[in-house]
Amino acid sequence: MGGLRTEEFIVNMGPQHPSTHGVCRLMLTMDGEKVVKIEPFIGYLHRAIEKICENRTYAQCVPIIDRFEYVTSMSCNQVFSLAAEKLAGIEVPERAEYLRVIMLELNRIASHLIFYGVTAMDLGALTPFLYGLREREMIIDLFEMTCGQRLTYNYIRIGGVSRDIPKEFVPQCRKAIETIRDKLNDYEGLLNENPIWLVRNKGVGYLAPDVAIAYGVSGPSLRASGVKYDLRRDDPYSIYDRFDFDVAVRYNGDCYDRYLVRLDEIKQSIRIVDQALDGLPEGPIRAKVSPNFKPPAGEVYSRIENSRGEMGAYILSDGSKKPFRVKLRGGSYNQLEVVPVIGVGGLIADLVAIFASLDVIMPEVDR
Amino acid sequence: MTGDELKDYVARQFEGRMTLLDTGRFDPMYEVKVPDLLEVAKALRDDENLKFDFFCNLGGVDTGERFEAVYSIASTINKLRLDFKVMLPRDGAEIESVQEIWPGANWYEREIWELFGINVKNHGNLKRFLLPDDWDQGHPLRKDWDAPDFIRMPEL
Amino acid sequence: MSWPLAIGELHGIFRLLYGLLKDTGLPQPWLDTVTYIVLSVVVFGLLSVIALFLVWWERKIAGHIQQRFGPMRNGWHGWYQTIMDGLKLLQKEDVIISTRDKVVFFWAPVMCFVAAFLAYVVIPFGDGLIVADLNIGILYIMAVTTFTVISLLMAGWGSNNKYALLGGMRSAAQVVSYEVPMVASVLAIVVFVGSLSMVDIVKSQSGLVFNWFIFRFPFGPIAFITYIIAGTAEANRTPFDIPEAEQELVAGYNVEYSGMKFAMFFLAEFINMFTISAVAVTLFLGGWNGPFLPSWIWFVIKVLAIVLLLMLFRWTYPRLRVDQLMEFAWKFLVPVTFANLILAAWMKYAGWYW
Amino acid sequence: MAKLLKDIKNLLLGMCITGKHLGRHAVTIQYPEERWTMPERSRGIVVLLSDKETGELNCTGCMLCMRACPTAAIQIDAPRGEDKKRRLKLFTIDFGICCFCGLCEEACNFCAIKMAPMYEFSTVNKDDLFWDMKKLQEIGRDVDYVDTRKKKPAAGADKPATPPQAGENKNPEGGTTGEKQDKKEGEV
Repeated sequence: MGGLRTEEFIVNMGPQHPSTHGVCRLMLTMDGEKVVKIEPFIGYLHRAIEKICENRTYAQCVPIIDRFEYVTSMSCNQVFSLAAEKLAGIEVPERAEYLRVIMLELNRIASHLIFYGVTAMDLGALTPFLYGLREREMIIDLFEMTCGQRLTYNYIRIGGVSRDIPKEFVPQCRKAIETIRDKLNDYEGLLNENPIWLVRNKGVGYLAPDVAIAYGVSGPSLRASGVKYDLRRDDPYSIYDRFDFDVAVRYNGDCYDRYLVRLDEIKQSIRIVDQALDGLPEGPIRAKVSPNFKPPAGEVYSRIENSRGEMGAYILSDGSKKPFRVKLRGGSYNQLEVVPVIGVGGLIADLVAIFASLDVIMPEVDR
Repeated sequence: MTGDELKDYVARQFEGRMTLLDTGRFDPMYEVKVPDLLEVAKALRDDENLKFDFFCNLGGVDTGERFEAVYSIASTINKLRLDFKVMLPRDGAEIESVQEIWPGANWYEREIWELFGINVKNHGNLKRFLLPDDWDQGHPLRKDWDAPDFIRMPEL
Repeated sequence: MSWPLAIGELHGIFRLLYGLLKDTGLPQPWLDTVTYIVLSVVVFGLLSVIALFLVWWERKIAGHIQQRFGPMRNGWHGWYQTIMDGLKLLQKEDVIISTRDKVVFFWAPVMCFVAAFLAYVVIPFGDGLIVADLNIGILYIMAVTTFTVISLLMAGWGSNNKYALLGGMRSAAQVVSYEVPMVASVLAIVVFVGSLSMVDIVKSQSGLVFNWFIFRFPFGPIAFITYIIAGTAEANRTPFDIPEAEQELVAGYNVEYSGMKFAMFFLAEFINMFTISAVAVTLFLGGWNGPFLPSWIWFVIKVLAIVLLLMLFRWTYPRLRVDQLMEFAWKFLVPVTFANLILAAWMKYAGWYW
Repeated sequence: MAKLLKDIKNLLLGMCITGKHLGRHAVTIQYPEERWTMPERSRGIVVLLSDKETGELNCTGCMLCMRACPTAAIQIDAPRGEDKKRRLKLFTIDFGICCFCGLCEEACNFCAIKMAPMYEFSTVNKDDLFWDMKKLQEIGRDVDYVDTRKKKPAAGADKPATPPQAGENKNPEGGTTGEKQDKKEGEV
């Protein structure tokens, strides 16, 4: 007797599935509840940003690239502006650099708050999502007060920032980060030591450091595997080398550590914002850059530390007012690539946890 | 290692195989010949003083006369970064897959295969990726690409 | 058991009803039948209202926990929101997939709905407010609540959808597993009372608060906690809602159901929750016992307190994984409840109780 | 056993946190009845501003916003009249493709176009998102703004009408428009 005949079957997780953070389709070959093979299909959100940028001027590219990774679109602004400034040799004024750092870090906090909520929601706890968004709202209000938009800011421009902060910004910002620091206790109390949260996350989705590096996983997901690699520290851009902060790092490489690293990063970002607010100098906020400026021919790849890993922009200029080629790199791209590697062998519920903990968002993958 | 030291070191170690291009004024940009690609990539990763173990980016470029594949790599150990590119003829462009060196290159290679039509040898999974499964309108990131419903930005 | 057994013990409004009917001069068998039909309709109506109320209440509780309002539009704080939702679902197109298993697909929600109501035959809503005081009351409840799993399995199979099938299989595994600790924790009380009748169980807890089984240390609280955990699993609620885990299986067994069929599943879920709470109150919290207020008010207050607890569970905790769920049932709950059962039996034998 | 107690403690802690929030007031608002006060810089719809005294449009038809727009949502037609002055004939914005980046507002040197903190303009018909000059002006009347134009009645109005290039439809090169832009930037 050969025993019971069993059969593997294929489940399409997505394109419309509550836990694929957008429209990603994972074709799962399943043996009962166990995932045997994962094949991601992407491109449902492909908006051809790179092609669009090829016939826009540099200034017009910035709002388009906002849509590249809309959860932290300050970073998108920053990475493109950095590349363009490097190309054209533009000096950014001091005050603008400080404002950029404040905005980038606030946006990182906002993004990690979304991560906190979404991860909890993917694992079935619905309340943390609302708590995370409640605090994020304060940050978004700050952005709206400064640049007028809540999601796609178009704030960091080539040569500086678009507008100076209003005068009520600083007190309100201090209040917001104070509140978030306070509420972190609630977040941690809700999930950190919760036994259900622990069994769902501890030891799930182990990502070895060498695998992580080989697959190009970056950012918090890499640091959770014990690799202390943070571009803010290791390849400093803007003025990050002036601030005192620790690179959050954890060593187990499982979903739980990826979650903790992001909570730690919120604390570090709060420190940076605090210091930047203290040291905010007076002065101009934007270098003189014509909207139709023509950088000299050349090519440059700039990269920054985004909340989802390394975000990079490659610009090839041929000396005209439009970039000849723009290539964007997002952290989620590589993190989605590694899902089939570490998700195989677990249950479908583990896959959801892994997907959530890597903090993949689809617009960044599909561009 | 600072930028200049890196330049010197690469010039010494990879003489003849990597030539510095003048477009790389900001970050050193090297050219690697197509046949040397795998060998150079392996050397870059394994060299004790470089250890480029992190694959940042791979982007294709269509300059009109030729294709280029631009690789950006970094080292998480020595905190270095380097760009190099491969120049390819416009007809029958083909590169070796660097997946065995940096597995993360997989999707980037799929992307340039799909969007530029640069063939990738030994890739193993060249399937439709960002574009719809039934796409038959060529390679959209080529400069001469056009489609009936492609609306260009009006020239003002 | 003679057929009109319960009638003789009727109290309150039911006795009044019986008296009214008796005056019409109907022959005895007809009289019984009519009484039971009227009673069923009353209980059915009552429970539908309760289910609608619970849906609204859950949404309000969820809203307030999450610092939002919840339903606010229809009436005072949206009190008739659920009724409007029900009307909306009634109007909706009943989407039926062509590859379904016709019979199974149709009967699954009906079965689920009916199974949810069956338990209320023996639930004592108050002193004398019971449809039929069966002498096997609690056994009957355990038996009929398990019907739900058949309906979920039917829904999963009939939908011809992999997510639904996975959900159905999960629910079967889960409910069957959690039945064991649930029965074992209930048995601890039954051993103590020496009767399966719900009324007897409540009556044995009359008097002071300390007579409630939850306070009869040590077996009472353990049995209560294990019963609540198993009951949460039985009612498919977070943290044990893996059959319909929306982030994994989209909606599990009811993924292909729409319109009124979905509403039936949905309401049945809330009625199940009420059943679990009502049984918990009857067994552990002294049922209708309480001073000053009428008995049924005490019953409702206690049940709502338990329901509130279940809601807090749902809006606080993440979901367990399917294997961890099984592990928890078999490796933790079953040993604990059986040890508790032995403890209860021994205490009863030795007479160490008050 | 210690682990069990710790787990129970942490489970109860979670319940305490959610229970604590149960009694608090909601942080959300009931939208159509209560409204958020939008910050003054908020980038909502694009409106055309009118002169506070004369009530005429400030727009001179210089087309800077049209050139700045990254999605080509703005369409302007302002042919030159007999006196070489541009007469604004057509000004439409397609809100279906507008990306609300605010570049048009920054490009404008004449306080003619502004992103107002208004946001309720959804329609069921896609064609209704195509707003013409009249509608834009109508909505723009209520919008408050700081007039930063140079108060030189005749010269100020003339200046935009005669761009430095003599050619009619030739693009102003980056340099010239850039200088104007830079002056404005400098003032901020």
